[in-house]
Amino acid sequence: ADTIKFGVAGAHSGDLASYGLPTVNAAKIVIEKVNANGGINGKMVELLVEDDVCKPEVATNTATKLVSEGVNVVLGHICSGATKAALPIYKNAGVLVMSPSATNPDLTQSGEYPNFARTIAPDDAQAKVDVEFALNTLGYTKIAVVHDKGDYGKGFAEFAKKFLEDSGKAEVVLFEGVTPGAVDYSAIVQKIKQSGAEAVMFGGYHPEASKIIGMMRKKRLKVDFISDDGVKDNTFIKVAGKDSEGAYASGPKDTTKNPLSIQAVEEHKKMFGTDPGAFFENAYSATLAMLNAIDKADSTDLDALKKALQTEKVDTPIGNIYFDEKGDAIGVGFSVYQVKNGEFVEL
Amino acid sequence: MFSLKTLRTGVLISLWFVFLTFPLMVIKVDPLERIIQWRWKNALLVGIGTFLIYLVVQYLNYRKEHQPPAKVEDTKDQVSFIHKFIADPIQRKLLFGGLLVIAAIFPFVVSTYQTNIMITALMYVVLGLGLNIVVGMAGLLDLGFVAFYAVGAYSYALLNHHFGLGFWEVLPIGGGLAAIAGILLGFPVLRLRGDYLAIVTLGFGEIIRLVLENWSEFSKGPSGISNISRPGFLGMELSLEGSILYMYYIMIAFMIFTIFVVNRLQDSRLGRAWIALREDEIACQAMGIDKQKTKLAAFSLGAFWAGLMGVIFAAKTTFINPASFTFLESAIILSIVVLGGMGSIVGVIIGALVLILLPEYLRALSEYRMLAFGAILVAMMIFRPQGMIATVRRTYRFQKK
Amino acid sequence: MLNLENVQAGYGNILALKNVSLNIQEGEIITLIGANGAGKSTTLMTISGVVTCRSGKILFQDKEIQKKSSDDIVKMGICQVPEGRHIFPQLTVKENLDMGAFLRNDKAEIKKDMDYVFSLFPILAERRNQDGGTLSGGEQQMLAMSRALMARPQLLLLDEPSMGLAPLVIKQIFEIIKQINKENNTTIFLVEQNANQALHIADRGYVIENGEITLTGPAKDLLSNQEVQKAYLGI
Amino acid sequence: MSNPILQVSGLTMDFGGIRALNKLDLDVHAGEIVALIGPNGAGKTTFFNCVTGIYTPTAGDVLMTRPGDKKPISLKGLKPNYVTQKGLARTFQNIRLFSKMTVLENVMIGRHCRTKAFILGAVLRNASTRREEQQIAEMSYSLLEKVKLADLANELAENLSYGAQRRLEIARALATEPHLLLLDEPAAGMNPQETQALIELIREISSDGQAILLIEHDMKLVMALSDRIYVMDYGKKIAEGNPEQIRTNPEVIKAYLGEDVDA
Amino acid sequence: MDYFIELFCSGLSRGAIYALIALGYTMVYGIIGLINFAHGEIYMIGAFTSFIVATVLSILGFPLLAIVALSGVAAAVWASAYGYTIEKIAYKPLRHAPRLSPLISAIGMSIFLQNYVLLAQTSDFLPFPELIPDFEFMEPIAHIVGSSDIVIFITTAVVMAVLTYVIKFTRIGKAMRATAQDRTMAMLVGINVNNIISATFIIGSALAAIGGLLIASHIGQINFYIGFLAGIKAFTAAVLGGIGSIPGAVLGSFILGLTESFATGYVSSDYEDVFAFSLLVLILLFKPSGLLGKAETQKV
Ligand SMILES: Nc1ncnc2c1ncn2[C@@H]1O[C@H](COP(=O)(O)OP(=O)(O)OP(=O)(O)O)[C@@H](O)[C@H]1O
Ligand SMILES: Nc1ncnc2c1ncn2[C@@H]1O[C@H](COP(=O)(O)OP(=O)(O)OP(=O)(O)O)[C@@H](O)[C@H]1O
Ligand SMILES: CC(C)C[C@H](N)C(=O)O
Ligand SMILES: [Mg+2]
Ligand SMILES: [Mg+2]
Repeated sequence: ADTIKFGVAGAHSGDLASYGLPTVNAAKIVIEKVNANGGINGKMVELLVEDDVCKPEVATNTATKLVSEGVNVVLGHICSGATKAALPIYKNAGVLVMSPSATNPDLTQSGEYPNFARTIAPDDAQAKVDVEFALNTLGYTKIAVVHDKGDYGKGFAEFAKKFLEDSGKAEVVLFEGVTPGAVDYSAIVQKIKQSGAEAVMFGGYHPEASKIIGMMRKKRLKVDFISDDGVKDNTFIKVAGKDSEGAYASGPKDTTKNPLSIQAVEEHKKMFGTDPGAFFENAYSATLAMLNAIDKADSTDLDALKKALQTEKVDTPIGNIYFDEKGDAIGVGFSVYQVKNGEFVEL
Repeated sequence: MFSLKTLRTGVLISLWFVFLTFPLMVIKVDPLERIIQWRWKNALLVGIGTFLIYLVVQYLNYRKEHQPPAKVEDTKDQVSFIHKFIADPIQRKLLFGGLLVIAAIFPFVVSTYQTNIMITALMYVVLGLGLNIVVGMAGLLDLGFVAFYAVGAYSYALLNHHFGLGFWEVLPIGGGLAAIAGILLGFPVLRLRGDYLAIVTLGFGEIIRLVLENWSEFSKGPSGISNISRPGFLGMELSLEGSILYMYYIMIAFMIFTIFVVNRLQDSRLGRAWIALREDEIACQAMGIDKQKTKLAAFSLGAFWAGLMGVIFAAKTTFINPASFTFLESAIILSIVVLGGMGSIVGVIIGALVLILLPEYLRALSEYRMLAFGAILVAMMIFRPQGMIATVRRTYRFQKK
Repeated sequence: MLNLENVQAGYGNILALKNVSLNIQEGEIITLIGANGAGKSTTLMTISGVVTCRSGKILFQDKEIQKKSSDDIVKMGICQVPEGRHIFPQLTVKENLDMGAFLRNDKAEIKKDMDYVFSLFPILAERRNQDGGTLSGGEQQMLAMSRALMARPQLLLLDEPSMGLAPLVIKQIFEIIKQINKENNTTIFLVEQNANQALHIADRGYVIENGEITLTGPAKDLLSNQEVQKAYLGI
Repeated sequence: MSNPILQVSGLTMDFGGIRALNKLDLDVHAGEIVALIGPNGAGKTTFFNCVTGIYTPTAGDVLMTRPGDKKPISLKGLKPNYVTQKGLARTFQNIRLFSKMTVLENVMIGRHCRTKAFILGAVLRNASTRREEQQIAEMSYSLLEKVKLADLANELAENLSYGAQRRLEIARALATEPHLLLLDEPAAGMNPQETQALIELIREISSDGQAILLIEHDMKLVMALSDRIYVMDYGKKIAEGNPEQIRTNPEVIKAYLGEDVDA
Repeated sequence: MDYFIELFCSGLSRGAIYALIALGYTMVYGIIGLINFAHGEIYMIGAFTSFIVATVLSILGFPLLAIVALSGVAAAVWASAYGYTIEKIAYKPLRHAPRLSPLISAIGMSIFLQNYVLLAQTSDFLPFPELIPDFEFMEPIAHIVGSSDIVIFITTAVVMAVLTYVIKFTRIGKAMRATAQDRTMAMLVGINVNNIISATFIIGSALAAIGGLLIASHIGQINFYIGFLAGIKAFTAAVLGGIGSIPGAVLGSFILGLTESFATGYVSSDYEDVFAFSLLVLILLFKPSGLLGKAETQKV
């Protein structure tokens, strides 16, 4: 082939589009830059963007379509469910898939998907970081665990609950899911209050997080809020405003100060006129990592690419990373942030 | 052709749309950076676009009005052309034979991707035919059809996961469980009419989905069930292409079976009772028809097909989670039935092919895909309010005595 | 007062009125008779603008009305008691009557008219707070008639007003028709299966067959016309 | 004398404050044509609705004795479809046909309660189902011949003229093989000629041994057909007798017929 | 007991939110018998419009009161314009079509509008400016009910009263009821049915827009998808209360809100919707035409 076919798959329409579209933008930015510099090993990179609406059944069609178009590597999919459904098809065709956002632990840990890698920490890893922080640094003994019933949020929450209970240091006083998109969360907030929790640990994304924290502050409930990297997003601070002050969220290390990260955000603003959305940096990094691997391996063969991913470190907005043999990124140190004066500050 | 007056109206309409879309299309704000972006170009685009669309519509109307007025019989013929065509046994055999041959060689002339989406389309044909029993024939507006689909899919996924049961073993179980679910839903809601029924079925669909989502111990919750086995062929494990091919033929067989059954039902004592029930419940009862039994039969049969397709669905994607069974799915299946032509088998088939293949072929439009899909849905309804193919009732011949 | 010139109208592919021309003078009672499905109701609906007039002209007081919307036609003073009664099922009897007077503003006069129709049909007065939909067939027919009277039309189109009524009431209905024609100078266009009685009170009549006017003349002539007698009077 | 086919006693029906039926007694014997007349709103249709299970009467009883039965069975409170199954069929004052079905299919629906095939039969189309279908179609067709609609068998019901629709309702009701046929204003909306044809049709049905109870405002039809007439007003029976007695009954004349009846 | 009261108030405020959308819904629903799936999108568009206008005005430095008033008016105007246009494009041509055809058209419209806003604006969540400030006198009970709850509650009550009055006693209200029950006859008594239907859409859409503004300000965020769930809930509430009944829509909304709130509080929010829908089924079993809906009077 005279071009490298770079697929991007994820939710680009429907209710989850806001998680998928930033990924497309990230790929566009990076690839435009790469092509402007003469491509990779003399080959131009061609972008193939396909929507899967985050539905497994559509994802299989999307994957078959990409494969039949001869895709070499795929950035995506966005949701773990869709990813799981699509992976066997890519595996069959020997295509490397790297997701910026699919966090289900099984994807890497089960060993079923050798062609998969990701630039985001799995649910359990994050839960561990958050739980340790809550217990050891903050010293809480009563924690309410709340999630958004989604794949990611509930996965995170279940691990958090397990780790909390296993630690024997704290009691999970509440474990419940809220309905995403519901117009009002005051009942669950009253329940949190009633439970006597000292902190809420939330698994899910920033829209729900900001609604819950907003409602807690409205109800004059002053308990701490600890969450995951679905929440560690500037949109959270924008939407929740002053209510977000003091909230904790885990995420990859100090990305905001990383020059690459600052640069990526600037590029997005230049090209699209807006701030980037969720998982933009993960997607940007994944694109860099995959292109780097192709460059170093000088091939798009799956085994060669995997080897390159595991050996060649690459500088990305989320840090200097490489991948373990299961596909999880190494070097994405995780830390906990707190919102201070309208900014996430690493603790 | 375009008089000054039409042009003036066109300009006015364009201006109206410019006004209408003004805040959303032209202004974009960033509340934190406190930036206002004025995208005047969009207003211009909307104006010109509307005007062009208006001209096209006018032109089409003009053509329609100035065509030599179709003779009364002519138009009637057109409506049921397909039905007329297949009414003749020889033509019918030819047509079906031809279609069968095309269906058989289809996967060998197109890519795996095309075959794959054709499988999906065929699944929706069967789903549409199933819902057609409930909505098209019996006239019960069901907005929660997807619940039965979910029952089938989870039956296979869970039985396969926990007990290693195979596709063919679970197929009847999945269908049966869905049918039972149909009866369970049917019982309490028999008294409800029209939109009251619609909302309860919608609720039922949501309840099933929410239970699957929340009852993690049972269904693995939102993270779903993966690695569901594909159907084995004589005990062999098939390659991916092989199993897609196999799946395709299974679906062809299924579709033929479904058409066969639904066709027979339509012209049976039960089928007539359904249609009568749809037309007038009171008269129906006065004719001695047991309303409850007849409705339950419709519900459970419709659900049965959905259950079967659920099993196939799980086997095809090898992964399922509750996100696949949302209200939108029910809405799409319902659209298939209505768009195709309520109660018409041919109509439902065409409706399913159009509605499922359309978004796939609209992929070229990338982010405008769903926008176009919505617009086309509206346009098709306006263009063919009765659905694409009208139903025809069976005619009988008798010797004059 | 009302002129139909070569009117064509229909439903979808069916052309129900092929070529209808007729005229009605102010103050007359005109009846239109014809077999089932001949196009009588369609004629009335076309005059009222509910069925679109595909070609030809309809003139009311020398103004073309075939392109006007139904409500404008009603505003000009043409009112109809449609076939099948069309009672608003969930409005009470009184509200149904109020709807008849929808375009009027003279409260006092409306009150008077309401008392008047109640005196015509006392059973309606008894049922005034009952939902229209639960009335008996004949009661609904009376209500439909009363509702049209509430509009005080200049031209009243009546589609089978005697259907489903008791013999005593039928007589009364025809009396009322004559009476409003005389007292209010309301012009009446009457469609009836009961051709005999209709022709007895009418000034002139038209016969419609398969969407075309085939015969017209003074009511007395039609009554004695042999073909009419055979086909419509059951003699 | 044997038990009457239909024996109604003390039938009462209240709608909120309105007593639409007030302790009504009525019976119909085999082979009879009985008419039920009365002013508008007297409660005639309500009477039909109570008998056929569409309303549940407030009080009173509805008994039916089928030919061959020793003891009467009560129809009170039965659902409409069971009433029909027991052998009581009706037509409606406001025509209620299945408008999107063909004329023949409308009649075939009437056969529903006398046949059995269900899902399995429909799908397998085994010999007995085929036989049953054949019989349904043939019997329905012969009923259409009886009501002179055979030529229109494959038309949609909604395309029929008014008079034809009324006749179709009768054929549909007959298809349920009733012991007693209830007709609610069968001649409404018909012209004199059609009414005449209807009179003959009803005679013919009656001469097949069918008992008939009818509601009608067309006195010509009532007087020509009825063996006996019940007259009701305000939910009560005010007179009962043969046509001659009724025609001359001053109370009936005052409440219903008017002075100079031309029937 | 405190907890009970807290949950009760939560339920009421949630109910009031549903009611604000359901009122417009039930009007449109009542008059053309259409489950107008695009109503939720009108609500969303109303919220978006008020978001844009309010932000522009606040950047230009207008005072809060002016911002609230102007963005409210703008939202109502544009939402009405959308409602009006949608009816003309997607529903009016289908007046004589089979009952389900407009339903599909509505679903198509809803998909179209969502993606239209997604493309014209953004897929992201946006912070909605706080248009309802915290009132000081509310401070002592702020932990139970907030200022925006009260404003929404009062708005709902006022709107319900006004609408009930309009429908029961005014000319246009009577015309609406007549049109809803028998369109042909409505024409024959001199009602301009097209205008009445348009008017209904305009009023319903304006209400949705007011709802959009208040609710978005209460929640503090919007995106293109907020109309969907809100629409479904409003639909449920409207049916629960009885189709076409104004007080019914409000009652239905409160019952729905309270059920969800108590289900969350005493059982688990995992199943709040399951409880809500189960209650719906239960109520409809005993009242097949909703709580305040008139039983279908169909005389045979
Ligand atoms: N809504 C409709 N759709 C289609 N065809 C119709 C419709 N209404 C009437 N027709 C047809 O138009 C023709 C004329 O019907 P119309 O109702 O005007 O007859 P009519 O003279 O009033 O008969 P009747 O005495 O039965 O009332 C008939 O052939 C009828 O089948
Ligand atoms: N569901 C109901 N609710 C309230 N009142 C009712 C209901 N049904 C009938 N009625 C009243 O009961 C009375 C009897 O009605 P019914 O229909 O039996 O009269 P009818 O004798 O058939 O009259 P017609 O000859 O006009 O058809 C009427 O006054 C009617 O208003
Ligand atoms: C975009 C999100 C819904 C993806 C989520 N992190 C997942 O694993 O599925
Ligand atoms: Mg007529
Ligand atoms: Mg009656």
